[in-house]
Amino acid sequence: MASIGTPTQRGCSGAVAGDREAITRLIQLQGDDPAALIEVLHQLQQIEGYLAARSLHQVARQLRLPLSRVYGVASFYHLFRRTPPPVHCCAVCLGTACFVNGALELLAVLELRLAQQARAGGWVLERMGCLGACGSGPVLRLDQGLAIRVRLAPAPKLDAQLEAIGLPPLGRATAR
Amino acid sequence: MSKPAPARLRCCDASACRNAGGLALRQALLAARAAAGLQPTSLAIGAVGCLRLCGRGPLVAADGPGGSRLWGGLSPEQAALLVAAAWVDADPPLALASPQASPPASPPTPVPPASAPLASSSDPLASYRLDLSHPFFSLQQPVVLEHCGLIDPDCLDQALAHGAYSQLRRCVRQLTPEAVRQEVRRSGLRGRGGAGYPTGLKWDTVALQPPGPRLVVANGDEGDPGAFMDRTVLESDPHRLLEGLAIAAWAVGAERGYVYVRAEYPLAIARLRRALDQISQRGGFGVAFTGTPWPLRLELRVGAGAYVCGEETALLQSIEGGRGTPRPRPPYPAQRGLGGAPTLINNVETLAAIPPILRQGGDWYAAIGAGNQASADKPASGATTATLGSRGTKVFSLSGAVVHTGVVEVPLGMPLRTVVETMGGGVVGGAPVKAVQTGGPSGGCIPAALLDTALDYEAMASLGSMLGSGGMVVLGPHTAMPELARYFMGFCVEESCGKCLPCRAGTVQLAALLDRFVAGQAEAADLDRLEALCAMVKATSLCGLGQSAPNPVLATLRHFRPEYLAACREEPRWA
Amino acid sequence: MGVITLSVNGAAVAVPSGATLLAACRSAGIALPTLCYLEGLSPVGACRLCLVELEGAGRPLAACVSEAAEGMVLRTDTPQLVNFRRMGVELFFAEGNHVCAICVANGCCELQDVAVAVGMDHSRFPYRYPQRSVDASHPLFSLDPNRCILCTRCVRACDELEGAHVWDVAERGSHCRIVAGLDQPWAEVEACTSCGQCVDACPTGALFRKDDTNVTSHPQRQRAALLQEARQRHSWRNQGPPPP
Amino acid sequence: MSRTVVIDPVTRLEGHARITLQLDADGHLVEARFHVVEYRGFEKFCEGRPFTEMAAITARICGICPVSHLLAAAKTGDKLLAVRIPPAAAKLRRLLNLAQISQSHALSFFHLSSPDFLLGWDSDPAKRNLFGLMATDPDLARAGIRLRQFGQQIIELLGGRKIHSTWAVPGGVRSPLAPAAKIWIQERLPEAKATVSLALGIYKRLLDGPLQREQRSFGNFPSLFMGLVGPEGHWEHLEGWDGGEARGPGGAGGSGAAGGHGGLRIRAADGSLVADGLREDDYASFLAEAVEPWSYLKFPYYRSLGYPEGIYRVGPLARLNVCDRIGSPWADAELVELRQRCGPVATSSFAYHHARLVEIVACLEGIELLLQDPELEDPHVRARASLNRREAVGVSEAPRGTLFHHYRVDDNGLITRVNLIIATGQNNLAMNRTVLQIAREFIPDPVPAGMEIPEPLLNRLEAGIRCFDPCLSCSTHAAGSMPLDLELLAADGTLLAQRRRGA
Repeated sequence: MASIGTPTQRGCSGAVAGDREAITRLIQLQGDDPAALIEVLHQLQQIEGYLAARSLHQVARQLRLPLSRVYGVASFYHLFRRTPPPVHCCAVCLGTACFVNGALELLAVLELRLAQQARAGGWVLERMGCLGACGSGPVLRLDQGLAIRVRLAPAPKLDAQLEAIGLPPLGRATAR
Repeated sequence: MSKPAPARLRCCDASACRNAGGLALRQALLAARAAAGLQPTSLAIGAVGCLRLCGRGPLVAADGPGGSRLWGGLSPEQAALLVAAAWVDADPPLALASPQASPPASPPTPVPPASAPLASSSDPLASYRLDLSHPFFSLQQPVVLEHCGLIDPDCLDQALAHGAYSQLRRCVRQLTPEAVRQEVRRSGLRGRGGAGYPTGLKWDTVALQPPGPRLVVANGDEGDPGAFMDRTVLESDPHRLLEGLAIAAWAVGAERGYVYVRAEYPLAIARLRRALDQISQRGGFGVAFTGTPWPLRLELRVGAGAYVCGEETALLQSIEGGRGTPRPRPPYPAQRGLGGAPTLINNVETLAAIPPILRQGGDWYAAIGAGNQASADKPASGATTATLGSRGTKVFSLSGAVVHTGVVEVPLGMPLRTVVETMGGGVVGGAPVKAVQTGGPSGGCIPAALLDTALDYEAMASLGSMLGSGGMVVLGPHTAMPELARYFMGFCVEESCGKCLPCRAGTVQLAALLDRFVAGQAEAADLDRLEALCAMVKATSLCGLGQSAPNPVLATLRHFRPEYLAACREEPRWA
Repeated sequence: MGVITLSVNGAAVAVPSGATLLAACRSAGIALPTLCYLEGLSPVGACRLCLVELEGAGRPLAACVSEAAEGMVLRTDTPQLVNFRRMGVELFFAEGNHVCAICVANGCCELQDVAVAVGMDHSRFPYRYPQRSVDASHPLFSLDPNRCILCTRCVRACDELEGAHVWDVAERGSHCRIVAGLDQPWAEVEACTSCGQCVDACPTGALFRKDDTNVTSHPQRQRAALLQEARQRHSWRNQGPPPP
Repeated sequence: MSRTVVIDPVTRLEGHARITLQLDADGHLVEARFHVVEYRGFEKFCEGRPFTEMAAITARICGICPVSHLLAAAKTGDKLLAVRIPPAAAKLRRLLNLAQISQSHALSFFHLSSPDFLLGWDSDPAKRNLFGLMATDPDLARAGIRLRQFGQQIIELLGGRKIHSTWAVPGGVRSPLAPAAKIWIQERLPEAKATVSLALGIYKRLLDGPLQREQRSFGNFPSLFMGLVGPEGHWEHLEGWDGGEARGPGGAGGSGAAGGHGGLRIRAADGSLVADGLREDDYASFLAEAVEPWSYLKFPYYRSLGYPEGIYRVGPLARLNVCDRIGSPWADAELVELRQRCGPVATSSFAYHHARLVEIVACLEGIELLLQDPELEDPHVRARASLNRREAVGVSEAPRGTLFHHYRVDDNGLITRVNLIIATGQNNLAMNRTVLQIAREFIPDPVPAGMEIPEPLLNRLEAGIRCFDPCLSCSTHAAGSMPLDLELLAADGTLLAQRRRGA
């Protein structure tokens, strides 16, 4: 069995959304078992990149669950998306170790930096619970990859570091 | 943890080292071996589980006739040197300097430039070399982690060669469930997930329920920020957990079970999946591993990002495919759990301690904590701090502002100072330790003055903290306590399931109150309000998350009250 | 069925075995406040207002979900409990937008009643003023989430009495809200039978009949118990006055 | 150097306001401004609410005329439902509005204004209030208080409470008239009539004597007047254009005049009809609202004459000026006398006081007539329907003048847009002009340098505003009590003198 959907698979939509038969099959593989709802949602998100209302409807119907129950579960867990994933995502780990090492300050810097990019439709900044990379904080997750020890530094140095790990270069408007 | 063997390079393949470039390094090592014309028979290069010093990853250990050596902070450029060093025997170890000796001279991070050692030293790997005799390693007593870092977590045969499933076989073939439970009771093992409930008693409760089906669940929803003990076990030795869970199933009469792992641990999930596949490929737990037709079936359930699912009734809801909202207890899951059946829920580390307990005996395990206490470095105070209730070892994840970050397994009862200062090397840059945060969002803060407190359940609780699941975050002088409390409260606001009022609405108000302290805009009345609301949320919340959400506030208030007072304005806002 | 005796606020009470602490308190004539509890629906212990102190127990117990046991010594009125309850009501008011003056349930609102009972005349905690919109899509009823206290009575009434399960809780923590179907306008959820059980179960003015305006709402909150009894035991307790 | 006099805050008003008097370089008074310094927010926060709640929400705008908002909101609701409400409901609503107008006018006359007339403009300001009146003429004061109580009691008997009742609902009213209530009202009517008769007698004597200067100089200028009239041109206080079946003060009036639809009528100072039979639905076509940077209160004007030439007045005097007759004997006789004193169209704002007393007579007679109508006790008082229109305008005559509620709703009946046009706003231009006129009458020209603002001047300027009995809290949005500030400003804006009266 393939690995389940995880945060690292965000945005890597393999199949065309709306492949009803693929969804039917994956639910059948779980034995049409209502208790497998979360597993089904994981796999659905892996296929479609997010949980579309139409797909949730299909899940509910096939698992014979009330619509509101399916929606309640899909919206309870932070890793389930109900909207298409952004093109690029930069997530800041806010685990304790990262916090102690300046993750909040880093987040503030990134908020300023990515404000422009978000408008351009490219990047979205997210906060994320502890990734468990506590030995190497602060940690950023950039799309699939992980950037470790992104320590706060004076602007030019930090900018260079952020650029080096794959964030878009600063636009002219934000340059001082 | 040294193990005499033919020349072998063990590459840490746990997620911390992977994140630091471990995979590329291993590829480079394989290429270097090929380039050097060596065969796998003369130099084995393999992935293993966690080598402990996560902050210095990627880590590689070499085993040879002369013993074991360890390097950290490596990059693929060092591959050829490592292959050479592993193949020939090498010099005495050097690099992991003891902080007492020369703290600021060579801070372990950032990683030193690759060119420096080549130019200056006769051993070009000298600056990467880590000292295995350093207390960080030498004071560890691996029980749960005994095979962690030695075996390839993806390889069942290696696990079997190290004795995996031998205790399960012995249990099923030779021991009655009662005999197994008795051994667990004798060990004095308590739940390692934080609550510290006696494991044997829990097993008995499930086993002694009226006849009918029972279930077992391994709780791998390790959500405390700053905690990665269970992840270490799952990524390094998944069969160890499965064996412990299977033994638990035998001991309580269950034939079905679940391993619930948080989705944020993709590597652990992949390895558990593979481990379960390996077992089913060989015919399941029954015939293949015990030689009996025992029909035990274990399944993996993956969370989806909800801290509250670490609470056992919420976890059950989640396994059943629902919202992870806790329900009132009693009835406890041991009485009524999955599908109404008695359900045993144990934390991953707890279950991973079971095979060695059965192998060595409960008395052996029980002697670990107590024995350490009797021969402690500080006998005068140690003798009074009885650890009757805290036996065996505990895995801690050490992180934050500490020099050596990583995973340590030490006997319970060890003074906190030993872990933080002797093993962890104190705060980066030689600054004094301000406090140690233990137990995550439900735990507390131990100020530097109390660092001599023993790491046991009762001593920690008496300080208003808790041993917790084992996350240990060291705080340096620049961390402001109201900010820390606000950080944890923000975490609880995010993670509250929203079912009961005090947790749903109370944490929001507490966070807002703490905001005023963080901003230096608080009034004296806010402090009263803060304490009153903390008391209310703590006493009236439905589950452990809400009940412990005020702990970081109360603990920091208890030990660092002046910081809160300093954040109060002198004049009330509406004078 | 056996009988259990216990002490509530110093008075001895006898209840059938299996009874809850709430039943024990009420049979002792003590009006323990409740919001999420509704007779006829399964209890959830979520509002934490019916907390009682049990001698020897570490923390207060929610009376609606705790079973009575022989010899228990309960207190319902300690200064600490009184304080906690009042704080709880303050938190309810601060987390939503409760404007009694314009509310359909003004005068027949259980939250209002509890506020009066615990003497809450203002909240010490700042109001959060959440942004929530009204769902008035259903031809007969409306949902105003501003007045919702997330007691989930509607969810349970719809699921347990009517079997339609139109409602459930979505999101998490302070973002929790009641949703119909896949977070759809109520009228679009075909499962709804328009039976009105949810409206009758609602303790506040969050669910109301569209005809109702300020202070005209008269929800039949005892219906849940009557219907549950009728469905499970085929026993009917008829309501209302006899015909002339 | 030019200067400005500022009165801040203006007292004995419902709301908070400030008056500035602007002088030019030669010390001549060039402008008077009545600043309403409260913020108006109701229209915004009604958005997203069910239209059925509008009555309850808008009734909470203030405690003075909740009934007027309640009725306007309920009537707008009737139109959204597209129902014609049951006859009993229409009559009960009329009863409610008559009670409201009479109690509000009683408050204005006895509590707020009569101390000036009876105790004198220059009397001790500390005693120039209702309590001073109680000391001087306890019988009159008590009668005035009881007259107001009479109106309030009717409101409570109908709606369950004196203030903020939400008894009127879209489609009708919540409950029919209780027989006991009817009896109570009938028993108290004679006393109420006696009180208003007494007050009229006193007031007319004062008009013949000490109040002549005020009658002449308090906002006496030509302008338009607007108000509702019945299908036959009767005095009307509730029904808009073809709005219902009940007509005339007691509902007994017109079903006669061919093509008579009632509606809004606008009359000029010369007596000519500027417009008649206007539909409230079309208010935007004949009314417009100007905005000035120095006040939160908008400045409505009659659109075809432009701003500020389209100045018009609403309220008791306007209603009496626009109608042909009232329709009940005593009130009609009083109307004739008022017109004899002031001409066919009374243009002095001071005559608002007189008009209020005449309207109380009309209300009491109207109540008496309604109580004789057996249909009043019909238990069918509410028409039920679902939403049938997306937009509606409701109108009623509040004590202070015409009140418009204009709602737009979405398909589910949730409010998407609200516009409220309040009587006080419509009198805004007139109030400013009144202040200027009083200032010119009572301040020496040019204003002497270093002039202190004497208390009697302050009082007269306030009294000019009080002619309109303005209620600023609903025309804006109250966030405090009701003080007034007066400032005298030089041409360059420097403050020359200031007088402030606390709440």
